[in-house]
Amino acid sequence: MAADHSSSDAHTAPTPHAHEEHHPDWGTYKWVALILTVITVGEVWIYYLPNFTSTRFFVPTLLTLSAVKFAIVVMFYMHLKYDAKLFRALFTGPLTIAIIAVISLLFLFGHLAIRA
Amino acid sequence: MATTVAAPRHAVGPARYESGIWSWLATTDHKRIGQLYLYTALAWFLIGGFEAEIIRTQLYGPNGRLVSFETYNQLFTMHGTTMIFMVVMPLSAAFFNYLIPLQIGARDVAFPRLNAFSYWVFLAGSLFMNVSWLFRAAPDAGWFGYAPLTTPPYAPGPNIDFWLIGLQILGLSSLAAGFNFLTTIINLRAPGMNLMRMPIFTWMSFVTQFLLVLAFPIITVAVTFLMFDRFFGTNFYEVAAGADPLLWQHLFWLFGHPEVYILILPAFGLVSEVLPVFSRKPLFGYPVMVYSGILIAFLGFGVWAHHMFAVGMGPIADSIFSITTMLIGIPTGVKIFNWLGTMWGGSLRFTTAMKFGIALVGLFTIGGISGVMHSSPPSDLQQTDSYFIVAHFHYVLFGGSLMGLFAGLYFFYPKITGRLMDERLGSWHFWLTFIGMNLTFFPMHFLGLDGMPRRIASYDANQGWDMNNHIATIGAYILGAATLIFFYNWFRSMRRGPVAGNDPWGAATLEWTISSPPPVYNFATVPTVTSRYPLWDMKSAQPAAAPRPAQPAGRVPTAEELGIPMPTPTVKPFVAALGLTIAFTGLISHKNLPILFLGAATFVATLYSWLLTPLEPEH
Amino acid sequence: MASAALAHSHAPEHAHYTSTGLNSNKIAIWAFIGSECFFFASLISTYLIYKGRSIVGPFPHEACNPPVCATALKPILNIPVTSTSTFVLLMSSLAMVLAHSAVVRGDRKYSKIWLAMTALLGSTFLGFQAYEFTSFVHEGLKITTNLFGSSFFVLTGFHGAHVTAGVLWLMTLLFIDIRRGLAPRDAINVDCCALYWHFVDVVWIAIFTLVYLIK
Amino acid sequence: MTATVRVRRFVRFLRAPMLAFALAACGAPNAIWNAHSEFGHQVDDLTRFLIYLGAGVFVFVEGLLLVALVRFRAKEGVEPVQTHGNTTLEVTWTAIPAIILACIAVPTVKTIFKTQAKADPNALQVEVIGHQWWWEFRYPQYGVTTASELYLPVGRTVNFALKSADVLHSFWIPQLGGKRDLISNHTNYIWFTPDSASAWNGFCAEFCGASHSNMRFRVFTVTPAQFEAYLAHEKSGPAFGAPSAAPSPSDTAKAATAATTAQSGPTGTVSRENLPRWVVPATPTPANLTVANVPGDATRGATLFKTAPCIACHTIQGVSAGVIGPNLTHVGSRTTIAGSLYPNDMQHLMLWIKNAPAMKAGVIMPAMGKTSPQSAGYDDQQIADLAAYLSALK
Repeated sequence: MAADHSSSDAHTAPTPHAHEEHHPDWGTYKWVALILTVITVGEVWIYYLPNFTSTRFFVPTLLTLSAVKFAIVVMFYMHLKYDAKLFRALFTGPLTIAIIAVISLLFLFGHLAIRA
Repeated sequence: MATTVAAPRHAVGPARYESGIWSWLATTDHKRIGQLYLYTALAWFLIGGFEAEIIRTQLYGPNGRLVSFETYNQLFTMHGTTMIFMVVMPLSAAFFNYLIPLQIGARDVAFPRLNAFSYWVFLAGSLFMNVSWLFRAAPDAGWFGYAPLTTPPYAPGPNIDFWLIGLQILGLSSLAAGFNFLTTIINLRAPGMNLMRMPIFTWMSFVTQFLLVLAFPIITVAVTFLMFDRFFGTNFYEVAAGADPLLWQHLFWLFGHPEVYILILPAFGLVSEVLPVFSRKPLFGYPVMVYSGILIAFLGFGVWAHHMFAVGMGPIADSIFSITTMLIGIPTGVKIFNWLGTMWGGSLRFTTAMKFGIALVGLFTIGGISGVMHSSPPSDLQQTDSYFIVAHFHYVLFGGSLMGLFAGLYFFYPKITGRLMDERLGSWHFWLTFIGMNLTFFPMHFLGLDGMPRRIASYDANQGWDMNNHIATIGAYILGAATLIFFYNWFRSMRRGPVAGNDPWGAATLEWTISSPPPVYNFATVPTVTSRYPLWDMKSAQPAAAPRPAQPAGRVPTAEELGIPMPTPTVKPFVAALGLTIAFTGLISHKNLPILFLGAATFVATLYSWLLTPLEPEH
Repeated sequence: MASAALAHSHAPEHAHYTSTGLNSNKIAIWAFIGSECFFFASLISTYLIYKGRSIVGPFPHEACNPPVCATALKPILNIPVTSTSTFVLLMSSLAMVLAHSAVVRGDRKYSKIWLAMTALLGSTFLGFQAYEFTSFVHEGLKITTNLFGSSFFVLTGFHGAHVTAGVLWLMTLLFIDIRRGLAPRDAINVDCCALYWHFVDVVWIAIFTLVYLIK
Repeated sequence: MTATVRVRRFVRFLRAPMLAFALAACGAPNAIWNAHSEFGHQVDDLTRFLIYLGAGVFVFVEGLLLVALVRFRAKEGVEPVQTHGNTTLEVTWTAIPAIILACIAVPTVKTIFKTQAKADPNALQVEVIGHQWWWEFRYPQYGVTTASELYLPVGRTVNFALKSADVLHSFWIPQLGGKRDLISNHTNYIWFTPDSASAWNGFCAEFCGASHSNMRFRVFTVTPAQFEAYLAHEKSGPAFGAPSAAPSPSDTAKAATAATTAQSGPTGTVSRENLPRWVVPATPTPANLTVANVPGDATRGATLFKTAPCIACHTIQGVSAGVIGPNLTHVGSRTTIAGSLYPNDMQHLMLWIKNAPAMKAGVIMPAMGKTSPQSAGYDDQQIADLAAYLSALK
């Protein structure tokens, strides 16, 4: 994780002022909000499709959709897309390890069918 | 480079500090907080050591009956908990506090008041857990408190409550400190000190902070579950409700293994500072040392289940965790070889600090080797929960962490106190520790291979364990004696020790450019760094071999004179920590809501007034 | 400009010179968020591990009939209600970013409006959660009932606690804004609050899918 | 040839010097390197391999260290060359450990899968149930339940199903195999084949509360014939009262077990005489706990037992059906009591009945005797009768 920070050093330190300019504006924000709403509606909608929820595509679809929402909020509302690389490292590093940990825990407890 | 050094005037004895209890309660100075951590940890070291002596006395011969079995279980539980959370971690924290700002050329940490808060919370937590002794209800389920032994049906008393709440409080302290030092190291480095110019101790501390802030939330959750089970009747570990005891084990070790590296990496850092100075050679393969540290930390999150090879996770999981564990052996080995490389071809001066540093290299190797033996599940099946494991982790934590921390204590004592520690007594301390340590823990390898289970309050005769237990106990007494010599030396040298001057060792990093002890503002002018070893660049090729005579008495200018804005002293962190503790006390005393709310209110109110007051007087 | 913002920012803040040129509070907040990932990861994995392991009902998605349960119990989760509250929380994030850019613009009027709006939406979400919890208890799911009850209430409860903290933070900023006004130089503090708020939002995005939608 | 074979060859080759190491373990009846099952041997071979590898690394590293310490002591006026590193070297000492670890990984994984494979289907099934703080053993194929003393036939694979009645425990017989944890709401398995007849110590290896250290058990590996006799006897009701049945199997057993270290009684059970000393408990009894030395009457004891609180917790076939404590149907034929903490003789039995809590920390069994003249409870005569009855339950 820490290694990533060397990059943040190479990166020419921007002043907070510079950030503010990079911040997206109302135009972006409303589109983001719209997309988020649409995806949420979509998620709930497929929840009510009995002949879809029974298929093995149901869970992956939901996971993808929420992953997309997650990413959008992080990139635009938390303006990680525009901000210093350091912040990206501080967030994505731990997030990745955490996700790996969750997955391996589910394996170990036999939820992902690695052992009966 | 002249700008690197403060005005070349040096204090004899301590620079001007205000004294008195209040000045300590209200301090936000990282150097004072560092010392608070240091002395608190040393006090707990005495207590934890005393617990160990009782344990060894009970086990001297078969069927020992010095203490009751219940008391024995409390003793080994508290010995482990104390040594890990109240000795090794805070001793490391003492060095983080004292050294990091000095090493990176900063005037203080990023959040001085949060720093004070961390200390007071730590003090509260450690006291909280040990108060249990007064109620004859000390925690008694082992330092990793496996459920369901800790759940209400099997632990009705308050013992486990003390343990849980104590851990929770200590965890908060570590987390707060973690964020603080992360920010400090990222953001307060002196101009020119890029990451690859950072002193190696600061680097290892940096890695440790990541482990802290990522691992502690996990134990916080695991402990919270157990608290809820005990206080509000939830079912997280309630066997009757179908709970799975392995949940606790996985969460605990998911924290617990990174915790192992939290305990060892700072010591590695200290030794990596000490060895080069007394070899008069730069650290061998600095970049590799840095990357191996990062790698160890990263892999540290992927090996936790090797503590659980006996629970029957199945062959696939066993194999995976076995291999990841072996992988972690590689960067660790690299560190050992790089230390050897540092000494190789050097000009070694065997000061006490150096001796302890070398001891770490030699003894940690043994712990590492037995560690590799455990990484193989079939072999581990015979060794886990036996005395072989006890031997292993004492070689890692005593032979590793503590040796490194002692090296650091002797090395930085002059910087902290302005005087040198007595080398002759130091030598006695070292040799007795070294001999006692090996006498105590090496026979435990044999005890384990001879089938002696861990955590037994007493064993039967004719098991073939008597001789090795005799030796181990005698070793423990020698260790006790060594420790007393250390404390005597420590306090004696404060008055009698020769005056150190700025740089008694001929070291290379920024902290040695300023007076000992440093002025409250550390650096009169913030230094500009152009290399990894600024002092060696500044000085003639010959680093000073022997401690230099102290410079003629002069006065270090005060912050006011230099016009350096200093934080206003405040007791708010102390009060906030107090409120927090009161709240938790309310929780343990039969969920006494008034006390709970009183504490919480105090905490929140203080926090507000703290956050809404600027750190320094407006200018 | 930067140093000015720092010198006057009303938060524990020391750095006069910073090596990255970034604000220390913001670095700390991001580190905190990284650490929170592990906090919620542990809570969520516990919920998932115990999914379907409860001995007695009520259950999240399946009905529970005798003899397993004394009386027939219908699935506990109320998707329409939670979808609405999810939408509310998403919108609060929109309000939050608008509040932030208003502060950056130095627009006193809208900074107050949007801060208030964010806090309001946050409280609405909490209202929904309070309703949800009470109705669950009435339908027979308490925190002590079964593994599902324990892991569900503790997971969502801790998220709720985070939202509550966020609302308090927002109201504090609003209070400061009303009292002395938030100048562009305070934007960084609003930014920190916003980061926290959005993080709490993304956590809910994960919870909503993993707990409520996946059967 | 497979890696494990290679490992074995290597180990055989090293066996001789291994004696030196074994000397440290002389008079060590629980030493893991005196393995007596195929499981034990597989683990043992791997462990020895690791020990030797470790020893090699140890000598190499500490050797280098010592050389450095001697060769590079500070000399006046000698200024060391300021080297900052050496890529070739560093790559080398990254690669070599990696190779060594690979050599460990291969046999490790092989052994994992071999030792955790499914047990032989017609193996002897034994159900092990851990209680705070004693062991219950069941032979489901024979409908036999016993406690604290485990009989196993030599040469037959035993498949253990490990369960816990309360907290976590861990099943460990150092010289036969182990460890495997007993985990609440789980069933764990471990199997091995004892290869010689003797008496072994078993321990609980997972901390399980106040008397964790007192949670021991004995294992007697006996000839198949004696094992059959043992099971036949265990299945039959309590010997007391019934005409002492000496079924034919036991005679064959008697003949057969002459070979075994512990001599067999007519019942196929191991007699208390000339047991190896490491399975004879030497636990001291509390100084302030005594019983009058009065002879007990088993018949009186039997009548007393039927009305005593004992029946609530203990099973005696045809007498009582308690399940909280150990099954006492054949308690008289056991060599130890109280979780292999005390020898099974009149005096210890009486002390135990009189005041168990004083003899074993945290034990659930209450004090049955008068602890003070005024207090309720049985007098020493009654206790002697009960003890006599229990001892008669051969």
